[in-house]
Amino acid sequence: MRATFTPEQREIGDTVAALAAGEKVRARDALTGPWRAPACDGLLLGDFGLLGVPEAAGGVGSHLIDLLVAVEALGERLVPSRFPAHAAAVQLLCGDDRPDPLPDEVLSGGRVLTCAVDVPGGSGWADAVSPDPLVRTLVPYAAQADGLAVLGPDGVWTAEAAGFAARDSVDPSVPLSDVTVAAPGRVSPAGAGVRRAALVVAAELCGVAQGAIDLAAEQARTRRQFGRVIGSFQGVAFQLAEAATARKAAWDLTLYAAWAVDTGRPDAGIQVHAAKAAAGRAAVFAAERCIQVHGGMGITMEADPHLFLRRALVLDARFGRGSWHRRRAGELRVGARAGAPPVPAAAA
Amino acid sequence: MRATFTPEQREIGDTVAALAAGEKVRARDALTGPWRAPACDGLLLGDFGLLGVPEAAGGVGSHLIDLLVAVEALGERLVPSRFPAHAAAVQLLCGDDRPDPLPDEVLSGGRVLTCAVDVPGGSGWADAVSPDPLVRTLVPYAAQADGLAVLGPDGVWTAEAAGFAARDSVDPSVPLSDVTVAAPGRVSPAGAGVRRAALVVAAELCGVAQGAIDLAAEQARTRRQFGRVIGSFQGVAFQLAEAATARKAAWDLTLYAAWAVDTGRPDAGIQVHAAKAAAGRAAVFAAERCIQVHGGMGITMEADPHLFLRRALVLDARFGRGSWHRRRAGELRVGARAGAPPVPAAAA
Amino acid sequence: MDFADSGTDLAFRREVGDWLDKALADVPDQEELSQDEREHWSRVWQDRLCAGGWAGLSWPTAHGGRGMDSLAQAIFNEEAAVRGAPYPLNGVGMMLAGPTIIAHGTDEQQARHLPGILRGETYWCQGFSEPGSGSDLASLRTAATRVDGGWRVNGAKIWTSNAHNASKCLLLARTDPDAPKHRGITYFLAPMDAFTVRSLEMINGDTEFNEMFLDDVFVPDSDVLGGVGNGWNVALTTLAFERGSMALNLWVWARQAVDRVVDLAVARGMADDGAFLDTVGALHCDAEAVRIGSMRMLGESRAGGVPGPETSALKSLWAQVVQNANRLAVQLDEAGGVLLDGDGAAARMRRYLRARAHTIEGGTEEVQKSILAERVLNLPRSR
Amino acid sequence: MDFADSGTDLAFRREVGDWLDKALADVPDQEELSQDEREHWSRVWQDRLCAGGWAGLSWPTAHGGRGMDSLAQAIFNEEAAVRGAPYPLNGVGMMLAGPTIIAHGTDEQQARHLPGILRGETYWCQGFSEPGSGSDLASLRTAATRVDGGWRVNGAKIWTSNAHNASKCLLLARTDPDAPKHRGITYFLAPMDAFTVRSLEMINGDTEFNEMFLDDVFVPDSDVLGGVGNGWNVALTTLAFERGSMALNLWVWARQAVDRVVDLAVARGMADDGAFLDTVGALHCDAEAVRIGSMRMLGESRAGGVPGPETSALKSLWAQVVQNANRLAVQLDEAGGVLLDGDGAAARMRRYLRARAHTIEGGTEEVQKSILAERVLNLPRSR
Repeated sequence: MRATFTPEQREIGDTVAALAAGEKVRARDALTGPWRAPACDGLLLGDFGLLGVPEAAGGVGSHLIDLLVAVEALGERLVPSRFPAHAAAVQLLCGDDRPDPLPDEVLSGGRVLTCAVDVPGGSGWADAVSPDPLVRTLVPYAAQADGLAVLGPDGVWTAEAAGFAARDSVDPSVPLSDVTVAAPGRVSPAGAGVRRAALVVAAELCGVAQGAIDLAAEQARTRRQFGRVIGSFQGVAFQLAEAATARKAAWDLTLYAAWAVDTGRPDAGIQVHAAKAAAGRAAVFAAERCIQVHGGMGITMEADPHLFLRRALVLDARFGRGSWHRRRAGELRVGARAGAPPVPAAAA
Repeated sequence: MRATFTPEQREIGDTVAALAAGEKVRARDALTGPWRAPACDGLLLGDFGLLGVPEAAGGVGSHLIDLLVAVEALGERLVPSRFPAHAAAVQLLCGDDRPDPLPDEVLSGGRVLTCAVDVPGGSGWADAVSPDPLVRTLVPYAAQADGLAVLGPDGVWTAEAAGFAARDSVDPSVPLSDVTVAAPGRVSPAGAGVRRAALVVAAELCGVAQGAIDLAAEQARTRRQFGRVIGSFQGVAFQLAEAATARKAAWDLTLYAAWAVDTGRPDAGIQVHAAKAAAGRAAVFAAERCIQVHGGMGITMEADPHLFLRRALVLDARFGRGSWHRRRAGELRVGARAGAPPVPAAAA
Repeated sequence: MDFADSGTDLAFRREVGDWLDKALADVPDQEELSQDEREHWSRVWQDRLCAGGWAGLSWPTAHGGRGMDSLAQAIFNEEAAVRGAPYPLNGVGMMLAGPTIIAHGTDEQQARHLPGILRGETYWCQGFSEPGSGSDLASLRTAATRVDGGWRVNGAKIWTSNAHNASKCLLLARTDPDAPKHRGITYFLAPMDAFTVRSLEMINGDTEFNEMFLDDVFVPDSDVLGGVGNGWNVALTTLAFERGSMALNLWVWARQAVDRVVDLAVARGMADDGAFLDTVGALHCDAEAVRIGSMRMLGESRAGGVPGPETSALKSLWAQVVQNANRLAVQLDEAGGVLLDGDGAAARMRRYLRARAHTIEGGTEEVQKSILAERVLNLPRSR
Repeated sequence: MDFADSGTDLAFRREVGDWLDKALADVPDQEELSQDEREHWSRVWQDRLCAGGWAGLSWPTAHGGRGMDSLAQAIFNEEAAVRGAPYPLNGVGMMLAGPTIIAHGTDEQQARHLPGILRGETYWCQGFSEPGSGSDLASLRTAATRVDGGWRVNGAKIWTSNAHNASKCLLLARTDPDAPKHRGITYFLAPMDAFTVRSLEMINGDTEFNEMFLDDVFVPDSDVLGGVGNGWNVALTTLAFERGSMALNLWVWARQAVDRVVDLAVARGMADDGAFLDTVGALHCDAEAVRIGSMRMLGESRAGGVPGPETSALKSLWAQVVQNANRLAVQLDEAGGVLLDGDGAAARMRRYLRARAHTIEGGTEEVQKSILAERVLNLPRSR
């Protein structure tokens, strides 16, 4: 057991964090204008496209965690890049039983994909039958992508949008659409693909949580009230400690779930649900606390905390809502105990 | 609307608080010996027996709130008196449709009653059919009472125990028994009796919450760590502020529910559920916080915080569990909206 | 303890209800309107209140009011809130400026300022908060320096509701920089002609608050209220009226927030889930506790007390229940509430985002807890 | 990042498991036992560990240990915890005293103290906490004054596990009352012959903790560890070992607490309720986060780091999940868990009450949050 990041993973994190920090196109820009591709968008799609792609799918042995580290770093800065949606689409197509590699143009970022997973009226990827089995909702960057990775009851397939309707997203830096896809010619078994893709969303949520905490801590270190910086009040400091604890839990769950999926562990399913649920909760909580710590400024459009909340809400809603994943984790945990041996005695 | 205590109610509260403060027999005594009647037991049973008893039941026009104020004061000091259980039994027999007054010996405290309401295996007063319709559990002071007020599906009746089995109560100052009662000769409609009685339990819970908060605040004002009294740390102070807020909410709900029951308001049912649920939650929360604020001493038998937790747990479990009451409040609230007009627009 | 309307109260409640039903007949559902349209109706509503004689409901008759007590005002507010009436555009004038001027003003000031409020001619705003002094109000730094015949004021104010409609401002400024921070403050009834007002966009898109910049603004001596250096005391009066005005209408919002989330769950077929029912049970408890606590607060203050620190418990409970109900509504919404063009989704998101401010405005959650700790629990100061 | 056992680790895990299965074959379910019986089995278990050569598992071979690393120790602890093994009665000796003496002791001290631990002859306890200094450990007031050949110690210690079984104490005392509070402390390896030990009854009826009273207790110079006045530094070493020893067995308790409440709900027919499922989902997340976080902590410290302040997040999560699961078990129990003679009810209540201490012992919840605020978030000190 070596539960530490590899040097390569640290380097990926540092590299993407530096890209994100230097990026000039911000999530805020989409509040007042249409979405624009950030400068790093092409670089990410082109140079990082093999991260997390299994060899069977055309990868070079990169672990899923490698990809999550990159996505987390983008989330911290709310970079409005298509890369996370594209990477999730790639992962969705990377299920265990994939018969052949993904096309080069996808892996090289020449053809940008996005995910079409969530069904109108549903909460998760298996809890509702769409009235129209070829309609998906909450599809990010649909107008800015070249194709879709679609999840259906029988598996996954790649499609172009037969039609789409742009929706009004609470986070305009992640344009969302309802999409109608053509009926698939061939459907591949989803296998672990849906789990892999869900973890990409979880990783971005962990990044959003971290970014909100960092922003809140900066405010707490500098804002003065009653003659002291407000971070010296436990009433403020402890809120952020709770947010940091929730974020750490979510990130650890996400990393472990990725390892469990990558290595085909039998508990991979419940761990993915746990990760997505915990990451959504941590991000929304951190963003709400970030607003609170900013006081009056926190509820203004001109301060940044609400940008974290918007992104957190959208990601929590996508790829199965957080509340659905939590319920599923509970159901699976209960199911696992049916017929299980009794808990051995422990002294406490 | 004069939503204030009457002078009489203030006087009742002060009188009982003084009795409680002067009482030498404490809840703690029952940790090391059998339950003993506190000195004030007889006085309470004798002199306060008409509190809250409607005129139709032989009372003199005292409001239910008069009784609750007295019981709350006993709860604050954890006085191990039979009075609250007796008073609840009297209230249980005081439903709207009571055809004749209660016997003088009951109202004068000469014959001490207790309540037999909770059904083994159930959570609330209507959610389970006992395998034996004449068995009740969680009956307080059964061995120390002269008779029982019993609640059944068809109404209430007075009975003597045909048999009882003393149970091992987590709060030995409230001995609990399983009781088998004789089949009733005559059953009176319960009417509002069960609601009235439940509020007696809620009022004692509010007292327990207040007592735990007072004890915790005293500790927070005197214990020093890191060169300051710990109450000056918001991490400590805010816990107690939350407990005080929850306790105030529970007490306000209890008082209002009593008024609603006394005046036959249509919302009396949901308000009683709300009061019992909120009071149980407030008391357990306050007692847990009281332990926490006491640090290491809080987890020792020799400090008092655990006594509040024990009482809170027993009262929360009795007369329908807090969790059952909360669920019922939710169900009734949802039911009330079925077919209700839409919420009018408000600007916020 | 009696929570029922007296016969008189009931008759008044009916009178109010009848008037409101008629006066609101042509007023559309405010939830569906844009900010501009809501502001239009707020102005219309203010005019109707003034015309109907409700503006000075609890002002003494000597000052042109109807001389009724705080309960009558509360009944009026409650009945209006239950019906979803617009905010009156001059709430600050009716509820804060008028009563404060009546309490601390000279005859001349009363004669000059009060009639305009009753007639709906003069709109007021409250210039207390500053960018640097949020929770720590008394640390305000807007400075008034003595000049001939009055004061020259420089500084900035923030979180000013309705500043863009107001012509008069309840202005706090520091007139003695050397005095202890609560002593050097003076309270002005300032004309706003020379103020620069900039609207602040909130995270839900509304612009109900403003910043105000004061650059050598002249305020005459005749507009000092309650004496130079006595501003903190006068401000406490205003703040007490502000707390009092919360009574018996805050709870309406809490109840409506809970009802809305229940309606949504019923409509979406999710209302029979155990987790939802438990949550509604808890929300019901908190929302009702706000209502009952408000009645008790009003009862205590009518019995001669002043609203005590328990007010902070109500504020705190209220903020939580509204925040929790509004968050749950978004979570239960189709697509997690993030698609704003869905049926009712924009309004639900607007309410959720707006409610984030409830633990900040009117005294932050942290300040409310500090007040409870210090004044209810007698703990030492923690700030 | 790899969470799998290596081949070597896996082989070791199997070796440990085989040994444990045999060694535990006659050990009854500890949950069902009285405190006395549990203590009996703790002593038996300690003897078996010593006889089996597990007592110095991660001690260097030069000191009689097996020279394995912290991962091996963690694997052993985990496998033992999963099987519900008793606590070894000399955990303080094996996990804290031995490693601290190896780190700071002289050759003479090592030769004198270490073999007794490995052979199961000398039991140790930890005399750090005092009645007046709970979270503020460095404010301790037990005083050691210089006398001929050593020190005379007066004071009181509290929360000492196993003091009634121990003959040696890791004792902190103030040797220089005039020095700054972290400077004037010395660390002693004190013989306990002259200590007065009084057991403390906990709220769940157990007596796992003690008070110790020191009345002119003599400690020779040869039992000063790490130098006079250097006690705080030595204590930090012990505390780091204490944190490290939590790794990979705390999570087992959390998982078992969650499994127990699930089993109870299944048995009571309540496991399909939506509210229960949501709660279990949340408990699963927290319990698994403790497990995974523990692995990462161990991984970081094996990679050359020291367990960082994130440890506080794990401690905090762990305490919460165990408290919440144990409270829920009581609430789901028949009769709300308050009838202790019900099937399994006494054990459930004992666990619930015991868990209240989890946010107090080993650094209170408030201290953990302060550490996170100061050292992870770089906020200023708030205490």
